[in-house]
Amino acid sequence: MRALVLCGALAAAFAAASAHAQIDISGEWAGKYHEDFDDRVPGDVQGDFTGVPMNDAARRFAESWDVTRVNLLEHQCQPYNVAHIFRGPMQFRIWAEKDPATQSIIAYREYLGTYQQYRTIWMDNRPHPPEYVPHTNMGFSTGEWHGDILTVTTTHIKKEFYRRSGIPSSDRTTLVEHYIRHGNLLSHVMIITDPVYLTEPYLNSEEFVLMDRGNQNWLYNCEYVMEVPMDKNKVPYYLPGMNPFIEDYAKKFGLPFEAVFGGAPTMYPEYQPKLEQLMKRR
Amino acid sequence: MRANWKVVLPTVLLALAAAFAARAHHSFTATYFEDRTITIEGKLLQFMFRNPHSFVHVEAPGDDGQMHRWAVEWGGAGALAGQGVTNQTLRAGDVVKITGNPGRDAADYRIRMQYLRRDSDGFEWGKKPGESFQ
Amino acid sequence: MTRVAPQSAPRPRRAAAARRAVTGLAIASLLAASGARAQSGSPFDGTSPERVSYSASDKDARSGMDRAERTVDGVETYHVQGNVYMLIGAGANVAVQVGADGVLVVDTGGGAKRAAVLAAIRRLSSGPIRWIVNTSAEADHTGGNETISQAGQTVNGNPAAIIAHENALARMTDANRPITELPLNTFFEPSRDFYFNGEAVFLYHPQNAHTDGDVFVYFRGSDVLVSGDLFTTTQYPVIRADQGGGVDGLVAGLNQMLDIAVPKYLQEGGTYVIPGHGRVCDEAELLDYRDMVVIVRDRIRNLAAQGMTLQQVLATRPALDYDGRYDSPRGAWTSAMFVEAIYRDAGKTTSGKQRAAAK
Amino acid sequence: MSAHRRFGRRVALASCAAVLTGLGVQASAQPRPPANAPASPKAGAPIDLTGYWVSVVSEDWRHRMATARKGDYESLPLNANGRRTADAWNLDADSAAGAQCKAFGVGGLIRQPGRLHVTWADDDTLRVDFDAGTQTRLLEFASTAQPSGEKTWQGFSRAQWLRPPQAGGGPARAQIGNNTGPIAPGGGGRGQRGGPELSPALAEGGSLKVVTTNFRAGYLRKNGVPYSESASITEYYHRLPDAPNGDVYLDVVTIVEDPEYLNEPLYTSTMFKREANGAKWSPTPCRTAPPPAGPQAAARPAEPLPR
Repeated sequence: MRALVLCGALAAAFAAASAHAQIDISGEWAGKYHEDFDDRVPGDVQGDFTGVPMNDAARRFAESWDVTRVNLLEHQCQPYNVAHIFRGPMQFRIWAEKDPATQSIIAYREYLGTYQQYRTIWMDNRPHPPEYVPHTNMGFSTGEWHGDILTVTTTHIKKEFYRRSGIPSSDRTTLVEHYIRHGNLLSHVMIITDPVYLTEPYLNSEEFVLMDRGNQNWLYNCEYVMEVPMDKNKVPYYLPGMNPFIEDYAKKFGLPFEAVFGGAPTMYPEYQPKLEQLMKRR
Repeated sequence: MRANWKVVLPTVLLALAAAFAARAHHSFTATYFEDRTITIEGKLLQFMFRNPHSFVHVEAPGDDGQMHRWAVEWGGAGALAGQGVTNQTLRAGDVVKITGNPGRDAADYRIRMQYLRRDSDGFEWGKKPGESFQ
Repeated sequence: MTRVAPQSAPRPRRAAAARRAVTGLAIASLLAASGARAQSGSPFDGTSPERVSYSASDKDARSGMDRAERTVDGVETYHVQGNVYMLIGAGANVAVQVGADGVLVVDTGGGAKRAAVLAAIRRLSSGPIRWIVNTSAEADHTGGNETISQAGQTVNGNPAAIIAHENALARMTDANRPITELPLNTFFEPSRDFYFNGEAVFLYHPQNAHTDGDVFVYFRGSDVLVSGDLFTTTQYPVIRADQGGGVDGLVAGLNQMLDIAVPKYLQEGGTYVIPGHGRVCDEAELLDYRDMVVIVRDRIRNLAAQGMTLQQVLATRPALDYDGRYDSPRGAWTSAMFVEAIYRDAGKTTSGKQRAAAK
Repeated sequence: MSAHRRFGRRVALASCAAVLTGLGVQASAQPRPPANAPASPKAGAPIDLTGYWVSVVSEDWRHRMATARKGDYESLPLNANGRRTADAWNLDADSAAGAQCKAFGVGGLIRQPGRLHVTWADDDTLRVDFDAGTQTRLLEFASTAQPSGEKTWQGFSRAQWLRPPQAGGGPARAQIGNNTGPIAPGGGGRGQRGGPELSPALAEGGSLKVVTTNFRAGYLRKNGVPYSESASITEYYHRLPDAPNGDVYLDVVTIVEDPEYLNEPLYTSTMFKREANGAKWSPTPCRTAPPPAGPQAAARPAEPLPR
């Protein structure tokens, strides 16, 4: 009996030792939300700007942002763009398009359940298109493997937001993603550069787990209606300094608005003593 | 308008329904005063059973005494379907009483649905004013 | 703008766009919208995994030309949609509609590249150039008028007819432009339409927008808008007060284009817009631009109403959130010039119709 | 031992050998280190993690840069016991009890804003110093290293390099989509008929897996959200391909499984940026700044996944 136990232990160890070789990223993946849940899923009060290296232009845009703008006919069905959509409630499917002659992977395809978005990640070294072609929510993506890390570079992305709190992204955003699989866990890292609204790269990382029993939550349709009666040409906004809700998040969690709105300097350890001093003064 | 202002704790159930029905359309918490409720009663003009969120338009008086077209935001079609609501649950002309969170801009005359009752057949949805699931 | 939800019928004038929008609600249409457009004529058109083409190429799906073949002396051709192409690199963008009836050209670029523009048109079609439309009197939109017109021919044997709003003709006449460059087929009413190459072509005149002689064009069958300088992706809108331009008219024109544009799926695809300068866009980008102009205009008017001088207004950087995208400090139209144009426009009276449309 | 039992034991051992042989065959089909694999984990490291790394706090900011109010356990899949324990947090009591380092233990330290200094203590031990709380972790590659009996804040960490498949061992799997085994460029055995030219990039890099045990109970977050001694903590260290602007990033994925306090495994990923030197290295004692004044937060608990 002891021999069988020993055998089981050895077998388990053997299996574990050889389990790391998996690099097929195909499958259906569901997001975990163990970081920034309130911002990523239900949404919190207005004014969460924490951890985003926003510049003064982004601050001005956010100051003017009125959440009711998303009720406009033309805005209400606008999807998250590719640099943002992985931060929302999300499940997605990845599969490979292979050349039947060589079995080379020409492209990875992604279907993102949120807003029913499709992506193509070209693996055949084709160049990115010229600037003058239309930009899309999912942009134009090319990928390459670095060992077991799939690195994807995306350009031609439409303007959207980094946060629903009104931190804008521009159509000059470049997204670099890294896909890393360990067993049934897929780590997804996003490094976002945006010369229009960010002072330095904005880093996000999310975890996805392989869906073991599927899910019907794949469809999303949006029908345009006049949700809230208003002049169809109205553009809801706040004049600078007139947004009554911009400090709601800071007030709710007892944080100094200066820190919440502070951008890149507040994202590094050396800011902690200053933050503690600011909080003492409150 | 018969408005009874009171503090109501956000409920986990409705927050959850909102969360996954919303699919990132916007943040309810940023759009409505979730710590306040308001009640209106009037004739249903339009029921938009759709995504990203359903809307009910009701003709009811505002606090200025004038009749207004109130926009009441409800769950997404998928989330409501899971709760037994269909596109035929409400019809134009129904007289309904609705309690919910008022929009942050009073001029929008909008409400986040928390409770709906149709006296004609006793149909109810959500939690009664003051009721909490916590 | 009119949206097509199952419970609402489109207005007749927009029936064609409405049908496309309904179709666009299908996932297959979504794929075409989100996949094909950013891939520069890629054979993998993204319409479905089963229709993958495995060769990497930037051949244009319609013309079959690769990028080098689509480039003449720095002027590049891009197939936008349907019968409509965009020529880039000749100054202002040039739109070319080709078909059985011949060629229609919207704007002709600056004079320096007129030969290249003609050569690029000829690579698209050997048919007769029948019509030229000028979206304004601007030299970088009309510099090739003579070359393109003379290379063309109307059905009665004259050089290709140049159409513009009558105010544009007046501006060009005042500028002593040669008669061979002048748009002699003018109109003064709010819109003009005709049928060419199998589709209706609408010319709209927004009053007092970029200038007082603007026209934007809508190809209804191809579902392509050509905005002229009411909309660009390279700079703030140029408002020429000295030529009858005004910010309220500009906003009204942008709103009018938004009324026409219909996205295919979730604010993507559907109606495409060729801007006066810059890249091809759809309604979502036109919308952001409209929002920007309204927000900046209202900030400046609010400051002006408080009695601030122009210098005081400029010091507040009222367009700060958009300067990183649209300011061109070394260009011909800077953020400060845009702010000044709106500031000086603040007291201008506009027609009630324009005020209503510009709200 | 009876003949019957001896026979049974022989059968068992024979079966075991067969199973292990089978596994061995299967394992041999998995990519192996190259034939000239260096002898030591240090010399054979597939990625260089040494140097100074600074945390970039772009996620969970209010929980990491600041100390959130008691009861604010946003995002965490706490069970009732976990919430009850977090609700009972008392910073002053921790200080009085000399337990200031509970928020700097292995379960929460990686989330503390700070800098890492990674060096090789010897050929088999990667040393990670944290200036936050002045903590040190030793990541042991040698199978001979064993935990001491005493539980510590950082516990005992067993490290393992995860290498990408090597040339001849199947890097083309990623490129040609065949994940069942290696393939030879231009044709080869195992019934396969060749493949595309292989990119050397397919053999680049790798990652580090660390499993930590034998640690003291501590806090997942500064505001007293607990993890227990019986938790299982697994980490993956990913040095990401250099960014176009030359930045080098480290992504540390942490999986905490703790049935005592969590409903499901807790997944976090923490980003660091490489620094040229230790100029900003600033060791600090275990200390947690007080949370903001005000009522205990009524934070929404983490919801179940949309699955």
